[in-house]
Amino acid sequence: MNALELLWLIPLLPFAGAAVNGILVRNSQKGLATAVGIGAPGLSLLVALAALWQYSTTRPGETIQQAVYVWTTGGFSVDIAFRLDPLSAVMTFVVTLVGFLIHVYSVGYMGHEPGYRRFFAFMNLFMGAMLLLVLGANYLVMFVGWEGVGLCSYLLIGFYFEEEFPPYAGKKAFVVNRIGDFAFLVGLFALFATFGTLDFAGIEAQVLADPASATAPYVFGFSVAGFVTLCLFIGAVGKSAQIPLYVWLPDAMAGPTPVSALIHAATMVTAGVYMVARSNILYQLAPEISTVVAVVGAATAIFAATIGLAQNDIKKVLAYSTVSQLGYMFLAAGVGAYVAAIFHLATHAFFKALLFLGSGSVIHAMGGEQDMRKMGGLRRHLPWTYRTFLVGTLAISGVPLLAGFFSKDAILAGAWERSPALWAIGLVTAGLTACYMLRAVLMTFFGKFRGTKEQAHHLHESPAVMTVPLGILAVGAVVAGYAGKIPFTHLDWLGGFFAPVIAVIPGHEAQAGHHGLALEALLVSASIAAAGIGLLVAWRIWGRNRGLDGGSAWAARFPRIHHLLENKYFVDEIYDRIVVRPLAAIARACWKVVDILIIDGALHVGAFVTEMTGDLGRFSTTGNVRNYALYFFAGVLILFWWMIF
Amino acid sequence: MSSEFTALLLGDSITRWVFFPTLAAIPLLFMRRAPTAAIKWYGLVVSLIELFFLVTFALAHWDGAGMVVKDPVFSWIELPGLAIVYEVGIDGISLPLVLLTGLLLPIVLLGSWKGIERHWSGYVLSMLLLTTGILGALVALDLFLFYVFWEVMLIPMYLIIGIWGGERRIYAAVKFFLFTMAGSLLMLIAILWMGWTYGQLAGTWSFRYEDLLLLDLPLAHQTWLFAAFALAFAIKVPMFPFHTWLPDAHVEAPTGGSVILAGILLKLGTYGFLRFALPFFPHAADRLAPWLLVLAVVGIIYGALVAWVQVDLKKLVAYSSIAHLGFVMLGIVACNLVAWQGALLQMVNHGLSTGALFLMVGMLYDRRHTKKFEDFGGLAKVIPWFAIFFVFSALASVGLPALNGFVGEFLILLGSYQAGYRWFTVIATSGVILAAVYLLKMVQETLWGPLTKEENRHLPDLSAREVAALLPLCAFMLWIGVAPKPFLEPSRPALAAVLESYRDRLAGPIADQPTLAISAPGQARVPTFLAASARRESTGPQP
Amino acid sequence: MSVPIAWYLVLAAALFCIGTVGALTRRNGIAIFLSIELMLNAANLTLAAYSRLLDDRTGQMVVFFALAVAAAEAAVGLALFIAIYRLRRTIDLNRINLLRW
Amino acid sequence: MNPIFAIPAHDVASILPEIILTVAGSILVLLEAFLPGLRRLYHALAIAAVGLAAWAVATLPTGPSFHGLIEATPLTGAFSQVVLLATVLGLLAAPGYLSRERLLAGEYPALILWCSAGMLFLVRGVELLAIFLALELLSIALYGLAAFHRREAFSAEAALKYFLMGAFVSSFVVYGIALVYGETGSTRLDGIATALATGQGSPGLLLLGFLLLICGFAFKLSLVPFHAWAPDVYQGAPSPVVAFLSVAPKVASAVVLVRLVAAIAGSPLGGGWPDLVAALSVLSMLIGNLFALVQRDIKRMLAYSGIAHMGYLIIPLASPGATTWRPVLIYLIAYVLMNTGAFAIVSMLYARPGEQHAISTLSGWGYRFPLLAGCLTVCMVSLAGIPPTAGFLGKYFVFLHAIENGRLDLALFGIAASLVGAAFYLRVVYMLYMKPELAAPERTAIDLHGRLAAIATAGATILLGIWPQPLLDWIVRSLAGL
Repeated sequence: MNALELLWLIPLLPFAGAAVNGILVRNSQKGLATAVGIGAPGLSLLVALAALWQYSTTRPGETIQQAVYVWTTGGFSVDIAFRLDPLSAVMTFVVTLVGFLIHVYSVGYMGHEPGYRRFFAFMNLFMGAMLLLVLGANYLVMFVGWEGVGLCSYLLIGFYFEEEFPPYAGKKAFVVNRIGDFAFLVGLFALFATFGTLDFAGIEAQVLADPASATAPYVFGFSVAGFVTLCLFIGAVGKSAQIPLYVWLPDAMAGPTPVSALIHAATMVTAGVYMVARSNILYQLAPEISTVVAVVGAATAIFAATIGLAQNDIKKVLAYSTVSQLGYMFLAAGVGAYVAAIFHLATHAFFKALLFLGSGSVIHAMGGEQDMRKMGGLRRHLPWTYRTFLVGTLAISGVPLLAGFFSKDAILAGAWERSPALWAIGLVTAGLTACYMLRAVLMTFFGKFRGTKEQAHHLHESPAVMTVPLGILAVGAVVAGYAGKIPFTHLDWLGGFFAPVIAVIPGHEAQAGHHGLALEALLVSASIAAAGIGLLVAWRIWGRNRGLDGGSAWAARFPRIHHLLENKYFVDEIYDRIVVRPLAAIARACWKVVDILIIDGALHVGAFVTEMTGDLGRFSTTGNVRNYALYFFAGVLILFWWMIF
Repeated sequence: MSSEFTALLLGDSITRWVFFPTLAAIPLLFMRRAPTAAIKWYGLVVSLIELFFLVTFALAHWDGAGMVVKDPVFSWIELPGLAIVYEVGIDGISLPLVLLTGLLLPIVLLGSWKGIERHWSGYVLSMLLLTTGILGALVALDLFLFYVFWEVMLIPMYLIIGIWGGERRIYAAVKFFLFTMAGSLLMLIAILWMGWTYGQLAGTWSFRYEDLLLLDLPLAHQTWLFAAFALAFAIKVPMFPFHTWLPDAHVEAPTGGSVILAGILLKLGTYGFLRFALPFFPHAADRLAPWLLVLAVVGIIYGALVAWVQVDLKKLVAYSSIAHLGFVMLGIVACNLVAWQGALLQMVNHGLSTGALFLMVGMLYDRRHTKKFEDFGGLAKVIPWFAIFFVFSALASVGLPALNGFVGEFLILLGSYQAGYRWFTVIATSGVILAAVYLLKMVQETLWGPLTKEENRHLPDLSAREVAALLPLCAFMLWIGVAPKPFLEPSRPALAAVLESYRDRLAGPIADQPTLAISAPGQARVPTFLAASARRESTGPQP
Repeated sequence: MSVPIAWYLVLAAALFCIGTVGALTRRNGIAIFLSIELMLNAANLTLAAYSRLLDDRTGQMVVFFALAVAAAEAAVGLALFIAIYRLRRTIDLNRINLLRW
Repeated sequence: MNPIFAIPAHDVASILPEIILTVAGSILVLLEAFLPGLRRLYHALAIAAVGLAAWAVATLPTGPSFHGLIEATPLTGAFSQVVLLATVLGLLAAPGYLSRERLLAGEYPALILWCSAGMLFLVRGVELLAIFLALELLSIALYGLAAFHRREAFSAEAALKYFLMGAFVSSFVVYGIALVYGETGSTRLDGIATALATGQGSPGLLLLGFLLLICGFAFKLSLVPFHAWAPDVYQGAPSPVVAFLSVAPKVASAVVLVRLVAAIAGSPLGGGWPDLVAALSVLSMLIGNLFALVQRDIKRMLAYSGIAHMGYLIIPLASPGATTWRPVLIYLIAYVLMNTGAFAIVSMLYARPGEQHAISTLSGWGYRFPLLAGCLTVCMVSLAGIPPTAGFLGKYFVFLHAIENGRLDLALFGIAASLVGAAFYLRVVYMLYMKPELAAPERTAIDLHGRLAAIATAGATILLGIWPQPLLDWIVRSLAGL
C-alpha cells in the first residue's frame, strides 16, 4: 500500500483520538483513555514515518499534493488539501516524534490528575491541528490548523480551570494570538485579492512566472509581497511569541509541564518560523520586511535571554529561553538562512522538549515546587533526569558536537553574511543562553537541598515511562545536529534536502553562502568562545555549592538592573496601562454614555416631550362648555380669516 | 380568491407551510383549560410537522443547482386600477432562512419547556403566529403582502416579550414595538409611492416585486425611497445608531423570544436589504454604500466593545449580535458574490451559534434565576456537559476555524476586501480580536476559576431535553464549519443572478424621470423569479 | 316707501353677533340658551330677508322649520337643565365640570 | 276636487326605511307604556326593525324624490347600510349595561332607531333644509340618549354640554344656510353648485356661509378645533350610547361634509378649501393622538383617538373628487367596526358609569375574560392600524389616495401620528395581558348581546384585514355611478 496516499490520516488519527477520548470515554476508564490517547498519535507517527520513508526514498524533493474535498465554491473556492514536501516532511517528523514522546511521558506525569482523559483529548486535538498546520497545501488549511493549535493552547494552559490564574493565562494567550491572527487574515485577503488563490503551489507558480506581480506597489509604499509578508510576520510574532507579542508565553507556563514542552517549546510556537519559511518566496521579494524579521528576531533573542538570567521559576527560565531561541530562528529566517532556521527549529524541538520534560520530572519529584531557590542538590536523587537535563543544557548552550552547536552556528554564519551587528547580537545571546541555562542546572541539581523536610523525604526518580522519553530526546539532542551543515565540511544533508523548498527567483538569487575556511574558523571559534564564557561566568557565580549566595551577591551589586530583569522589564504592566485599561474605559464610555445617555436619552427626551405636550395640551379641554363654544367661535373666525387672505 | 387559497393550502405548496402554523394555532384558542403538558407537546408536534413540511418541500423542489419555486399567483385585493396579488415564492436567498426558522421553532419550544411557567397556550399561539409572519415575510413577492407579514411579526413578539419577559419587560416590549413600527411605517409610504409611480407608468397600480423591479427612478427619488427602506431594515438588523432596542428586548425577553429574535427576526432586516433595498435602488445604494459601511463597521467594533464590559450574560450576547450583524451588513453592502455568500451564510451561522448561546443562558437562568456574571464562576466543575456546549457555541461565535462562524466571516471579509473596501475590511477584521476578548471573558467568568457561589455547587447538569435542543445546533455549527459547500451551493445561483442584475442596472444610466424598463422575462434585469425557464410552480391549482 | 333689504341683513348680523357674545359671556345655562335662541332667530331673519329679496318662498319655509326645531331643542334643553339642577343644584356652567381634561 | 296635499306614492315609498325605523321606534315607546313585561325583547325587536330597514334600503329604487330634497343612489345605499350596521351594534351593546343599571326601557331603542332614521335622511339629503332637519333629528335624539342615565350627574352633564354645543353650532349652521341660500338663491346642492359655477353672489358671504356649514359638520365629526365636546361627552354618556354616538353620526356627517366640500371645491371660490381641510386633518391627527396618549381613562382615550381617526378620515377630502368616496367609505366601515367593538366591550367590563374608566382597571383581565380581552385587543390593534386588520386597510386606502393626489405630506403626518397612536393603543393591550390583576371585576354587564357584538366586530375587523375582496366588490358596485 502507498503510504503517500494516506497523508490525510496523519492529522485525522489524532482528531479521532480526541473525539473518542472527549466524548465516548468516561473518566473512570483510565486504561482506555491511555490506550486511545497514546494510540492515536502513535499510529499517526507510524503513518508519518512510513510516508516519510517512502517519500525520501522514492521521490525526494518532489511536492506531493493531495486534495481531500472541496471546502467552498463560488466566488472563493478552496480545497481541503495536503502537501508533502521537504519542509512539511521535516516538520511532520519533528511534530509526530516529539509529540508522541511527550504523550508517553504524560502518562506518567499526569497519572494522578483528575482530568487525565480530558488532558489526552486536548493533546490529541492539538496534535491533529498542528499536523493540519504543517501538512496543509494552502494558507487556508494552514490557518485552520493555526487557530486550532491556538485553541488547544488555550484549553491546555487553562487545564487547571478551577484555579484562578491558569484560565486567565489561557485567555491571554488566545487573545494575544488573535492579534496575530488578525494580521494573518488581512495578509490572506491581500494574497487572494492579488493572486486569486491561497494555494502555496499556485502562488509560487505565479510569482515565479512574473515576480513583478508581487513587487508591484500596493499600499503605504509597500509592495504586494511587502504588505503580505508584513501581515504574515505579525501573525508569526503572535504565534511565536516575539516582541512585542511575546507576553503570553511566560504566563502559558501555568499549564501542565508536558503541555509547555509540546506546545510552548517544541511545536506550536515554532509554527511562525515554519510559516515564514513556507512563504520564503514572498519574503525574498520583500527584503525590507526580511530585515524587520531579522531585527525583531535578534532583539527578542537578546531581550528574552537577559530576562532569563533573573528568573527563579525553572519553567519561566525555560520559557524565556524558548522566546529567545525563537528569536534566533527568526533572525535566521530574516537573514535568508531559511534552512538554518528550520534546522534550529528541529534541534531546538529536541533539546527544549528534553529540558521541559526534565524540569517536569524535577517538579514531579518536588511535589509541584517550581522555584529553583527551594531546590538544589537534586542530582543525587534524580540521576537520569540530571544527566539528560545536562545534555539538553549543553546542547542549547552550543557546546561543540551537540545539536545546538551546529544549528546555532549555521544561524550565526547566515547572520554574519547579512550584517555583523546581527551576528554580534546573536553571539552575545549565545553567551547569555549558556549562562542562564547552566545557572538553572546549578541551582537545581548542585549545592545542597533547600526544600522542606517532607519534600526531601519524597524525592525520587521518575518512573521509566517518563525517563525513557527523556533518554530518547537526549539522544536526539546529541545527534540531530549532524543532519545539517557541519562546519569545515561540505556535509549538509538538510541543505540539499531543502534545496527545492527555497525558491530561486529569477533576478533575486541569494548570494551564494560559502566563505573561506579562515572566516568559518573565526566564526566557529567565536561562538564556542561565547558559549564557554557564558558557562564559565555561570559557574563562577552559582557553582561550587555556593547555592544562592553568588546570585544574590550579584543582585545586590546591580539592584536596579536585577529589579528590572526580575520583573521582566514591566512589560505586562505597561501593556495593561496603555492598551487594556484605556480600551475598557472607551468601551464603558460607549455603553454608559453613547448608548444609555445619548441615544436612549434622546429617545426618552423625545418621548417625554411628546407626553408633556399632550399632558399640558389636554388641559385645554377645561370641562367648561363655555370655553368649548369659544374654541368653536375662534376656530370659525380664524379659518374665515385664513380663507379670505 | 378563497377557492384558490384553500386549494393551495391543501396542495404541496409554499402557502401550506406558511399558514400551517396559524391553522395549527386555532385549536389552542380552545385549549386554555387543557393541561400544560398537553399544550407543550401539541406545540412541539406541530413545530416538528412544520419542519417536516419545510424539509420535504425543499428536497422535492431541489434541482441540482438551486431552487426557484412560486405558488400560482392569484389576485388578493382587486379594484379598478389597483391589483394586489397574493404571490409567494422561494429561492436560494430565502431558502436558508426559511429552513433555519423551521429548525429553530421546535428547539425554541424545547428550550422554553421549563422557563415558561404561565399561559402556555398563549405562548405557543404567539410562537406559531410569529412563525407564519416570518415565513411569510421571507417568501412574499408582493410588497404589500410583504408589509403585511412584516407587521404581523410585531404583535406576537410584543406579547412574547411583554407577557413572559423579565423585570422591565413592558418597557422593552414597547421600545421594540415603537422602534420597529417607526421604520416600517416609512417603508409603507415608500412602498405605496412606488406602487403609484408604477401605476402612473403602466396604467395600473402594482406592488409585485417583479413589476417594481422594472422601475427606473431618478437619483433623488431613489435616495429617499432607499432611505425609507434602509431605515426600516436597519432598525430591524439593528445597525449602529438604531440598536438600543435590542439589548433591552433581549435581556427582558424569555429564552424562546430571544432565540427567535436573534435567530431570525434580525435577519429579516439584512434579508430586506438583499432582496429589496439594493435591487430596487441600485444607484442610491451605491451612493450611500460608504455610509452603510461606516455604520456596519462601527457596529462591529462598537458592539464588540460594549459587549466586553457587560455584567449580564444575556446583554453580552445581545451586543455580540450587533457586532455579528455588522459583519453581515458589511458583506451585503460590499456587493460581491463572495461577500454575499458569506453574508447569507453568516445569517444562518449567527442564528445557530447565538441561538444556542441564548438557549444556554436561559438554561442557566432556569437553574439560578440570575444572568449576572457575579453569580457564576467555576461552573465547569459542576455542570461539565453544559460547559462543553457553552464553550463550543462560544467558539463558534468567536469565529474559530472549522466551526461555522469562521466561514461566514472569512467570506464576508474576503469579499469586501476584494470589492476594494480595504480599510473598512481591515478595521472590521480587528473585530475578530474583540470577539475573542468578550466571548472568552464570558466563558471565563461563568465556567472557569474557583467555584465561589455556594448556590452553584449543586446545579443539575443538562437534561436530555436540553441536550436534544442543543445538539442539532452544535451539529450544524460543526458541519458548516468543516464542509460549508452544501450550505453555500444552494444560494449561489440566486445570489449571482441578483448581483448580475444589480450590476447591470448600476452600469445603466440614471433616469431623469421615472421610467419603466420594458424587459423580456428572464432578462438579467429581473433576477431569478421572472426567469420563466428557471421557475417551477409548486403543484397547485393554476390561476 | 320701504326699508332696503340690506338693513335687515345688517340687523340680523348684529343680532347674531349679540347672541354669540351673549352665549360666550354668560355663565347661567338658561341665559346662554336664550342667547343661542337669539342667534337662531337672527339666522331666521336673514333667511326671511333673503327670501324677500330673491322673491322665493324657500327661505320662509326654512324659517318655519327652523322655528319648529328651535322649539324642540328648547324642550329637550329645558329638560336637561332640570335634570342637571336636580343632581347638581346649579346651572352655573363654570361649576358643571365633573368631566374635564 | 284635487287633493293639494296629496303626497305622491313613490315619494312615500322612497322614505320607506326611515318610516320603518320611526314607526318601530314609536311602537317600542307604546310597548314600554303598555307591555313593559316584554322589555327583554325590545332590543331584539329593534334589531329586527333595523334589519327590515336594511332590506328596504337595499331594495330602494334609485333616484331623487320629494322634488329632489333627498335622493337614493347606490352611494347613499352603501352609507345607509353602514349607518344601520352601527345602529345594530349600538343596540347589541346596550341591554347588558341597561339592565345592570336598571335602565332597561323602550325609550332607549326607540331613540336609537329615530336617531338612525335621522342619519339615513342626512345621508340622503341633497338639500340644505333636509340636511338641517335630519341633523337636528339625530342630534336631539342623541341628546336624549346621552342623558339616558337619569341618576347619573356625569351623564346629565355630558348631555348638557353636548346639547349646548349642538344648539350653539346649529345656529351657526342655520346662519350658514341662510347666507348660502341668499347668495346663490338655492338650497339644493346641485343648484348651489351651478350658481357657484356661474360665479354669482358675493364671494365673502358665500365663503362665510360655506365655512359655517362645514364647521358645523366638522363639529359633528369632532375635528380639531371643534372637538372639545367629544371627550367629555364620551366619558360622561352611558358607554353603550357612546358606542353608537361615536360612530353613527360620523358616518352620516362625513357624507354631508364630502358633499359640501365637493360642491364648493369645484367652484371658482374653491381655491383654499383643500388646504383648509388638510389643516383640519393634520390638527386632528396630531392633537387627537397627542392628547389620547396621556389619558388614563379609556373612554376619554378612545374619544381623542376618535378625533384622530376623523383626521385620517378627511385626508381624502383634501383632494376632492369622485375618487374621494372610496377611501372614506372603507375607512368609515373599519372605524365603525373597531370603535363600536371597543366601546361595547368597555361598556361590559366597567362597573360604574360616570366615574373614571381607568385603563389600569383592566390589568390582568386578559386571562379572566379571554374572549372579550381578545376582541378588545383586536380592536386596539386595528385602531393602531396594524395589519392584518380593517384599520390597516382603511389607513392604507387613505394614504393611497393621498399619495395618488400628491398629498404625500398628509400621508407622512398620518404615519407620524399613528406612531404616537400605537403607543397608547398598546397600553391597553399590555394592561390586559402583561400586568398582574389589580382588582377582581364586579358588576360586569356581560351578556349574550354584548358578546355577540364583540365577536362580530372583532371577527369582521380581522376578516376585512385578511380577505376584504367581497366588501371591496360591494363598495365598487355602490360607487359605480361616480
